[in-house]
Amino acid sequence: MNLGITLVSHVPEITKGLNQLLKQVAKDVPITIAGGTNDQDIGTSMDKILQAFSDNQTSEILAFYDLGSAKMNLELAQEMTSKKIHVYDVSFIEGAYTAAALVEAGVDLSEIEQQLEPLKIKK
Amino acid sequence: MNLGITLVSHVPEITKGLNQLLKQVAKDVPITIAGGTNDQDIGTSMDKILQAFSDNQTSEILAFYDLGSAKMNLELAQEMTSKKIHVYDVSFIEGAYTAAALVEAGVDLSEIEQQLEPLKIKK
Amino acid sequence: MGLTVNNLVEWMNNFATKIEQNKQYLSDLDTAIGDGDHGFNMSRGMSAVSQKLSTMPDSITDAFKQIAMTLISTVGGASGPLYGTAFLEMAKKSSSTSDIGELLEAALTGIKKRGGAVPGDKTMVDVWTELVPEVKDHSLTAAKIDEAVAHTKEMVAKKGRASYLGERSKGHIDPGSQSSGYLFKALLETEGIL
Amino acid sequence: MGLTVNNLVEWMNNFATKIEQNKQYLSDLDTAIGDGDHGFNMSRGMSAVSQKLSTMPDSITDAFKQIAMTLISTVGGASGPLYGTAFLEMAKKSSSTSDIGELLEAALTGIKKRGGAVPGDKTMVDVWTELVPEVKDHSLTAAKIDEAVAHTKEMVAKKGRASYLGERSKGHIDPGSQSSGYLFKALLETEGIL
Ligand SMILES: Nc1ncnc2c1ncn2[C@@H]1O[C@H](COP(=O)(O)OP(=O)(O)O)[C@@H](O)[C@H]1O
Ligand SMILES: Nc1ncnc2c1ncn2[C@@H]1O[C@H](COP(=O)(O)OP(=O)(O)O)[C@@H](O)[C@H]1O
Ligand SMILES: [Mg+2]
Ligand SMILES: [Mg+2]
Ligand SMILES: [Mg+2]
Ligand SMILES: [Mg+2]
Repeated sequence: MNLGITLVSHVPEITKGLNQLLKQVAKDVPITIAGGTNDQDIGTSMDKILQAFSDNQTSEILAFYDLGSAKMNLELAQEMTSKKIHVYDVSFIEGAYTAAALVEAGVDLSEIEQQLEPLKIKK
Repeated sequence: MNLGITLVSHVPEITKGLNQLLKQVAKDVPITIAGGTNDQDIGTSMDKILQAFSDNQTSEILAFYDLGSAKMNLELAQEMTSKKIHVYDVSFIEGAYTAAALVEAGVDLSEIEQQLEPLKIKK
Repeated sequence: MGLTVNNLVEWMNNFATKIEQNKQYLSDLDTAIGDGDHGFNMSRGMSAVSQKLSTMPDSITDAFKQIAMTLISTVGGASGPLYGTAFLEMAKKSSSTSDIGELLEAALTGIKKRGGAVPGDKTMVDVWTELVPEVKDHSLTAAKIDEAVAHTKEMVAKKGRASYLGERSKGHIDPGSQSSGYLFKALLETEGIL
Repeated sequence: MGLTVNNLVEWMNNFATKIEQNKQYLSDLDTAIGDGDHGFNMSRGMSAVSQKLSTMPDSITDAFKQIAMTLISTVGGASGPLYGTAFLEMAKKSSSTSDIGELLEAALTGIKKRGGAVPGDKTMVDVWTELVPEVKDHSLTAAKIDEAVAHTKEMVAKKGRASYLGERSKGHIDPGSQSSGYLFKALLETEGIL
């Protein structure tokens, strides 16, 4: 796999649960998660996101997030890592699920992005 | 509150985490959850959904789900309860969050449904 | 002779055996284009059904209802509500007829309504749509069942988990179609129903 | 005199005090149209900043960087990356100027880029957009700050959590605008910077 996935949510349990859901259909895809604040409260953490990027075995990562404020920390982390990060404004669970299934199937990035297109929403 | 919310996910942790996220903005909204199969595996359970409907203090419920197969169990449960259930084909987390915030603000159903409209996706 | 409680139970036990024997294969099919659990789901469901039917039901209607509720409660995946709805519709229909063709037709209508799939979407609906008319025409054969299942291979999934793969779902048999194939095979093998 | 490490630290400590005194009010504003944590978020962030600045930084640039990184790491909500970006941009800009108007202008550009909000979206961008020109014109007053904050009351939120409420976000002051008001008040009260 040359593509990995990072999941960012305000709630630690959501990222853990979503990781389980994705692992079912994408057991070989490197998935790393960043849920909650540094104190495990509800919120997001740039540090945790950066850690999730660096823990991911790949150097090109598809990133998904739940609510708008997570995106800001994601983009801050994106500016601070040397890895290639793609952030998608799509339905969080459904988008991450779609991407994971397609990465597992060996589909290339442009085709994945095409399939994510209809899942775009205002976030 | 005369409107409640039921969350249905394939993974117990996702419903628990999402419940936490919604409670932050909708502390007075009755939210009940049905996550995973009867054996706590990944999947959904009509029995759990029916239980979540009956545990909900309200008799009119907005229901949200993650992936397509959850919808079938939701609709089976819908046919078996006497409560009024509205099932939405919207982005799971973002849709449930939007609805919860609006129910908490006392917005009526038609206006809520209008705001959910742009969050509709193929599921 | 037609459908009786006895041969209905025999049909289900035969179906349960086929599922048991092929559960790894069904899950492997599901691994290719889904989440890899279809065989385990169906095996959990059908062994519960066999267990349930070990106490002989009072009537055909009663039997169908028990099968339906057991599948709905134990399967866990999409196939649970789908097969469950199929048997629930057969239970309803069985109050007015015991003709297996009519019963299966009601089941198919239920499956389509429950899942929203149409023929060509690469789901069990495809197999049922091809085979129910064969049952009604008394022309069902093992070869036709195999063919109907094989037809799903070249389809692109539009419903269910496989639909997330888009074009990539091509080239694999749909797992729910394969398990439905076993249901029809078991029916064919049960003397007296068709 | 202009901006120095000393008066910058004084400004921040004054801001931290205002946040501390008003944290419940800020969270109450956020309860009406958000998740009720803005005061607690900012209080966590600004007490960490005060703590950090208790060791005097070597330079203005260094101070801005420390403030930024501390806010980014401790706030937890949307206001973390937003204020963090503001101070990060001031850090960058401070290598070429120590003019507070120019620094705040760079900060505003950063906030807009980070959050994608434009004036009228009922976010802190509204307060900054009204007040940065006042700083540049040396015409900032407490009354103008209060007015800028109050202006957000009648707006409909287009960004941030309040935007999920649509029209219902009207009639409440935006919490991030209120905390930004405190930042500008603290600036106004710190002698020598403006
Ligand atoms: N919407 C649908 N309509 C009809 N059949 C469907 C639908 N969704 C899934 N299926 C059938 O269910 C099968 C998958 O069942 P299973 O693996 O047990 O459930 P899950 O996909 O939830 O893990 C598919 O192969 C397909 O035949
Ligand atoms: N996209 C954005 N652009 C500019 N400001 C924003 C944006 N989103 C939120 N804000 C500001 O952040 C404030 C909320 O901060 P806070 O409550 O700490 O974060 P959260 O909403 O994540 O809980 C809002 O009142 C608003 O002023
Ligand atoms: Mg499956
Ligand atoms: Mg499954
Ligand atoms: Mg908040
Ligand atoms: Mg928050």
